[in-house]
Amino acid sequence: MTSAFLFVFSRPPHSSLHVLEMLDMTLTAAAFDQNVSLLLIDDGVYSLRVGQKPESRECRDVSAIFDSLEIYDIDSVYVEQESLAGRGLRSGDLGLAVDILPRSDVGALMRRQTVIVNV
Amino acid sequence: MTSAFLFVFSRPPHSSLHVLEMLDMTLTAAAFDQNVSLLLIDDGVYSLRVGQKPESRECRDVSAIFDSLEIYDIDSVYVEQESLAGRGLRSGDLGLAVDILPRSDVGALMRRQTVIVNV
Amino acid sequence: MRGGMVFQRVKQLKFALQVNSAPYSSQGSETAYRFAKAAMQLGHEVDRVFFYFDGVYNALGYSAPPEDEKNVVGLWTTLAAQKKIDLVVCVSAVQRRGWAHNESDNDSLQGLVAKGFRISGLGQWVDAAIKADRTLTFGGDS
Amino acid sequence: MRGGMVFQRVKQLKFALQVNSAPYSSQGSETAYRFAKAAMQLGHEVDRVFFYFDGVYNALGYSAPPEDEKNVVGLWTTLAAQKKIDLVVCVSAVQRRGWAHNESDNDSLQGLVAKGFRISGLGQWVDAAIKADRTLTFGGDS
Amino acid sequence: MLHLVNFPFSEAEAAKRILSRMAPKDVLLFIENGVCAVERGAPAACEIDSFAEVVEIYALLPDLKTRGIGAASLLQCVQIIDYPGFVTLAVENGPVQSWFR
Amino acid sequence: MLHLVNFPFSEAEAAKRILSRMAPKDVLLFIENGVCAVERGAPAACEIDSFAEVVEIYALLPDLKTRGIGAASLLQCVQIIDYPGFVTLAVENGPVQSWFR
Repeated sequence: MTSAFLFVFSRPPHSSLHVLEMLDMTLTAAAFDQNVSLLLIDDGVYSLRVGQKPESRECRDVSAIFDSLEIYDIDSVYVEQESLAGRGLRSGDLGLAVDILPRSDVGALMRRQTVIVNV
Repeated sequence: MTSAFLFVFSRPPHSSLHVLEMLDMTLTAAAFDQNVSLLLIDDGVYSLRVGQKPESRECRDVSAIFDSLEIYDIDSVYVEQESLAGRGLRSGDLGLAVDILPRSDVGALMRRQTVIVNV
Repeated sequence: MRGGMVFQRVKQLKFALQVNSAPYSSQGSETAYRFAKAAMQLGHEVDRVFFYFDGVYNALGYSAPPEDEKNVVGLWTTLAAQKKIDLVVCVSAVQRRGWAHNESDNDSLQGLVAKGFRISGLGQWVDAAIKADRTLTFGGDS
Repeated sequence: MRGGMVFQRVKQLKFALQVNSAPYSSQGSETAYRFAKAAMQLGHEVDRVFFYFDGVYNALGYSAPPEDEKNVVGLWTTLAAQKKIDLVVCVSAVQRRGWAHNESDNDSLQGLVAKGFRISGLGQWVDAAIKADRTLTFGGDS
Repeated sequence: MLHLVNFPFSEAEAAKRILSRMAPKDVLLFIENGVCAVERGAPAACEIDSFAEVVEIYALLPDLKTRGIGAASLLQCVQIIDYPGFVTLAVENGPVQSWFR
Repeated sequence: MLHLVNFPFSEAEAAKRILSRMAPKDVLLFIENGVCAVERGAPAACEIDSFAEVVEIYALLPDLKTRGIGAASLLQCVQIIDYPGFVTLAVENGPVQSWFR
């Protein structure tokens, strides 16, 4: 069976295991050959920012895991336009090719899913 | 030695042990004969609301503990005016006699303390 | 005729639940428990509850709080004894939080968790989510 | 003259710290650790760190996470071995979270906590806060 | 689909940000501390009221009771349900999305 | 006195609510995820900038580095300090108050 999984990243990285453990769920769902998408909103958009130096606080570099999403056949990484713009960031500041989505389309994206995870 | 302790209640009650454990700290400081004040701001103002029925979710009734503050010689219970008004509440909705304080006076109150606890 | 009732109960769904917050800093675990109980009473199935993120603290090394305090974990243990429900605690989340990394096999980690829970991997969550009609996530900060 | 240095170091303060969040859902424990280390390096005293609310999970039943993961609790254990610093875990917060309520004496509860920490009551926090020039609180959600 | 909100909005802007992500005919259920959001006079009461034309709005009864919030003090657009009602909303409105603070 | 903020403001209103509780000549230090708040373009950047006349504003260097935030992208009113600087701020500005989300 194939279901549509959407993983919603809404928290900033680095202060907790939230992002790392969300990525673990994401990759596990992908390993089960499910249709997997990611949506980054609010402070979750900081996860994809270039130039992060996690080694300066001895924690895991999550950007390497984001980079590996392609290999796992992840369908799409969506970033909410308003969340990005509202933080002074542009798609060029992100270390990954993403689909920019206006806030007004988020509802429709969610309706297409079977499973939505936020934390 | 006597220090001025201010306990800042900013979270809503009932979903966690935050309020109960803050009250434990408060009463312990009072038992050490310190100058103890409480300040309720933001969702913390809900803690004093009359008519709460914690027994409906089998958790401890914190309002009984608030009621006992007098016995422990707690100096003052301050409630921020804007936090109360912004939630449609008036001092009559609270189960305790409190000092209503405008937001612009919070800074001065804090400056008079030695120890400030928020969680 | 009794057979007629089957048609009235057509919408019997399978639920998968996830609990992501520690037992006493959020109401999430308790809400999930009450949802599970209500769903089963209405004739739905709740196959599995997966404990992840700080939700693993719901099962770790637990005995029981003093008698006048509420006991969220005890609710789960009791439910697991009464109903067919699979309470799974994520092994990698447990290990990341520093619990017994030397004992790499799940059998020995099993000794760390409260009665009614079992230790297993994220695959168990994906499996439950795929088979379920609805997956719900509980937790968050208060 | 060496005596002169005393006057330049007049502002040597006593700190009390409090950690109120679980080790892997907030950066609070790590920030407190780094603050304590920096304060001691500057010649200040950090007498006591009090672990309260979900901060008690920093010390409970801990072994160590896998080697490629960060180990916040290990930092505290190491610090306690190197410096004179009192790491106190609140007994009532521990018991409310369901840990070993049958063992009411602190000595037996002591077996539950990681190396370098000790179990005691809220009085230890008030005592430290009274004696300290500055009390800082770390935690919160991320 | 069903949206769950478990925290009270502290600002109107926070409510707008989350409510704007819901689609017409979605269902919104306030649970846990979230039930404080649907009182008259709450920080984002007006925003919630104005979204009631787009989404159906519910609040969970046991959580209202615990917090001393009577039906009379709720926004008119809010319907009160119990846990069986919560389950039924989830049955009839998939998928389910939780929003946290 | 010294105020610590460990989360980024998601809305201008949230910043106003907390900043209004500070007194003139107080000191404000952003730590942990809070350092995201003092970037140009952050949700409450304007509010923070306007409060810089009232309070001194700092951000903690290691937390900036971890998050990939360079000095060039910070608000002009923000001074960068390291952990010894954090300790010194606490020494020179008692009491210390932490603000959480």
